[in-house]
Amino acid sequence: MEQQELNNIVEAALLAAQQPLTLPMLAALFQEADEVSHDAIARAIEELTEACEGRSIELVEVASGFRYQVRESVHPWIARLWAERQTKYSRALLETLALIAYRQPITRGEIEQVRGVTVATSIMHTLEEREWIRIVGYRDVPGKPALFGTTRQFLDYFNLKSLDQLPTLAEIRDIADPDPQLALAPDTDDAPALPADPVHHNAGAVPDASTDTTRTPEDVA
Amino acid sequence: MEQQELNNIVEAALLAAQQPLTLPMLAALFQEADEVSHDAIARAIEELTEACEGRSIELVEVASGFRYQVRESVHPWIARLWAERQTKYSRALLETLALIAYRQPITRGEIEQVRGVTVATSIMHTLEEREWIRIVGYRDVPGKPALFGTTRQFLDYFNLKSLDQLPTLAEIRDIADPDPQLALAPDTDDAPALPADPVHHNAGAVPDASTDTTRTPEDVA
Amino acid sequence: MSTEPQPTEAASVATALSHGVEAPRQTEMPLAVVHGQPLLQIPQDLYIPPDALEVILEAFEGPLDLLLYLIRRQNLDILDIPVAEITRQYMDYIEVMHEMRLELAAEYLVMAAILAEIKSRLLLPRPPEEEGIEEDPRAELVRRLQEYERFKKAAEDIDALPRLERDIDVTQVFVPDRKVVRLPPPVDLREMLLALRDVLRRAELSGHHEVEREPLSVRQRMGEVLRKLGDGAFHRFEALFDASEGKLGVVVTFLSLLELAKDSLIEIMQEAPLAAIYLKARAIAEVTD
Repeated sequence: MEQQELNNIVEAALLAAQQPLTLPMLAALFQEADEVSHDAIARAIEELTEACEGRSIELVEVASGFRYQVRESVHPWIARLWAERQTKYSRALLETLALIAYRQPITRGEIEQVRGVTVATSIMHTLEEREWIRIVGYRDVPGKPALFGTTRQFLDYFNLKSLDQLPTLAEIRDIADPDPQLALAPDTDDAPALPADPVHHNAGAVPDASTDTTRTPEDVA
Repeated sequence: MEQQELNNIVEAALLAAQQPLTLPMLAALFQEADEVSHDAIARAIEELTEACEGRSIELVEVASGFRYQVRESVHPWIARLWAERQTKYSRALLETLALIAYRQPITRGEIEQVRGVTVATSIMHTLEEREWIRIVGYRDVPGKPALFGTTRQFLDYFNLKSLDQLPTLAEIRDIADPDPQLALAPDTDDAPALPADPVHHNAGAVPDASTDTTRTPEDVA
Repeated sequence: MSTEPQPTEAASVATALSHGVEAPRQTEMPLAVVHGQPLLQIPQDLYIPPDALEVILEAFEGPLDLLLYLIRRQNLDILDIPVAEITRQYMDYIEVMHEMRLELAAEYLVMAAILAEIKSRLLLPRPPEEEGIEEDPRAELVRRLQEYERFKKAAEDIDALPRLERDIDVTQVFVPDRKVVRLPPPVDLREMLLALRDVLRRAELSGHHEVEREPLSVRQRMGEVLRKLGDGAFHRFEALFDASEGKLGVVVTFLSLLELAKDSLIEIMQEAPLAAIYLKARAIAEVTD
């Protein structure tokens, strides 16, 4: 057997095996007629290892044999294959976000004044981490509290060109409850087709694909 | 992100994922800052497909997305990794599967009518366990029998992208009849035999399909 | 189901058959067609060694399959089946199956009855005026046979498709340190608006702090201006405007400056009449971190 053909088969075997393969295990794939020496297999491993240079997978030897694995450097991307969706945001967070959107620039104290309750630091952190709000300035009062405003990412997420596209406060007062008993129903499915994403709370990035035909990249945005 | 780096990540993701990945699923691996367009991902798939030329693995598209797989030609070697594997299925199972694939949505009773024998419950169980078939609705007749259809896993397993790729169903010839007016079957199939054969021959026994509570065709695709 | 064999029993019967041991006559079989014929003869056109018979019979997927086998084996045209002959052969098989005590599915007997009925209809003379109108009695059977045959073929085709495990293997490379990424939850804009509505209602109830309607683009611009002034330095009034935004953009910026001034967020300075106007944020971050 040609070295190139051998390399191909060894590569395929290592990629298909669910576990590391030793040289004897690899040798066992071939029959006498294949005329494959142990040296040739060792050479295949060597050449395949080299062929991984500049790629995101590598051929490594671990205790139980050789295996292909994903390089550490691309984990941030690959890990998203198994990403999990967090559960929904709290009502407090949504209220805070809405007040910042409509009353910016606004301080945390002012938000608390309208809401009538304190705003947890974690809420502000979450909104900042998601890059939906940012500090736009400081108010010239004792303590110099930060003034918050929304960001371009906020507009992008909700598919808005500018804040003007949000309904006016007067219109908001008229939003009908789907069910008056449940002012903030967990799932307002009958909502007008607003930009927000259609979907999957708690879903992994790659959940049961068989039943899921609606997955779009926005889901993970 | 450079095309080469993108190719690398897509390659690693496809190799690491336990199931085929769609373009949107691949896109979901990247964040906005990565600046990866859908076109670039499609191009990565293209280039990676080409890079498989002359190798023992190939990048193919099946019903639920793209996957790397070992070429059929080297399977004999790779198969030695697994001493024993159940890869044979009985004729009864295959015939039942064929009827569901080509005639979906179909009830068990309708399958039995064509095959002329009862369908063992164990066969239906096996097909459901393998997730090749599933209940897609119920026929609106007494007893509300379940209607079965095939799944994406069925297509994936048989290396198919869609039901269209199933081998063509043989045509039925007409019995020579002295009076063409009273030809044997008024609904004889001289239409090109499409996979999801829409014509019900024993129209008497098969109730009007419009009463089915079936799912949409996409579900079955 | 039908032809599930009882291995040991069937095998012993098969052996008995091959040794030519006479089996008991079937008398309970209600089908006259077969009665009267020497029973134990293995059908003459069965060119199969007797011990293989069991395997063959087991291999039939039902009466349609058996009939198809009989037709195909003799290269007969399915559209023109010699019913009498096929019926005789079919009954022979049924007999053998019975002899071997293979569990005979009811479907096989039903088919025997159907065949017998077709045969009798073909034999009966038809009144001349009905000639040509009556459907060929074989038609329904032929249709079923053809229908079954196409799916039998389809099953073979599916079996021939390359498939996972048997012909194809999928790849699976190792991912060291597979940690789970937690993605932020999706937010529905409507949910946010409903949240705001509820705050507003509460705020109205408690009386203080009326939130009035205003153009949101001004609010947005206020933030943008503040950020520009975030360095704490004086900025020229004109520098805050972007002519490319047009008249409306200029108005929005101007309104935002007025709002900011009213809200004591910026200082506006002019040294002398008609001199340049400068603006500055009233407060900036205490320490840069």
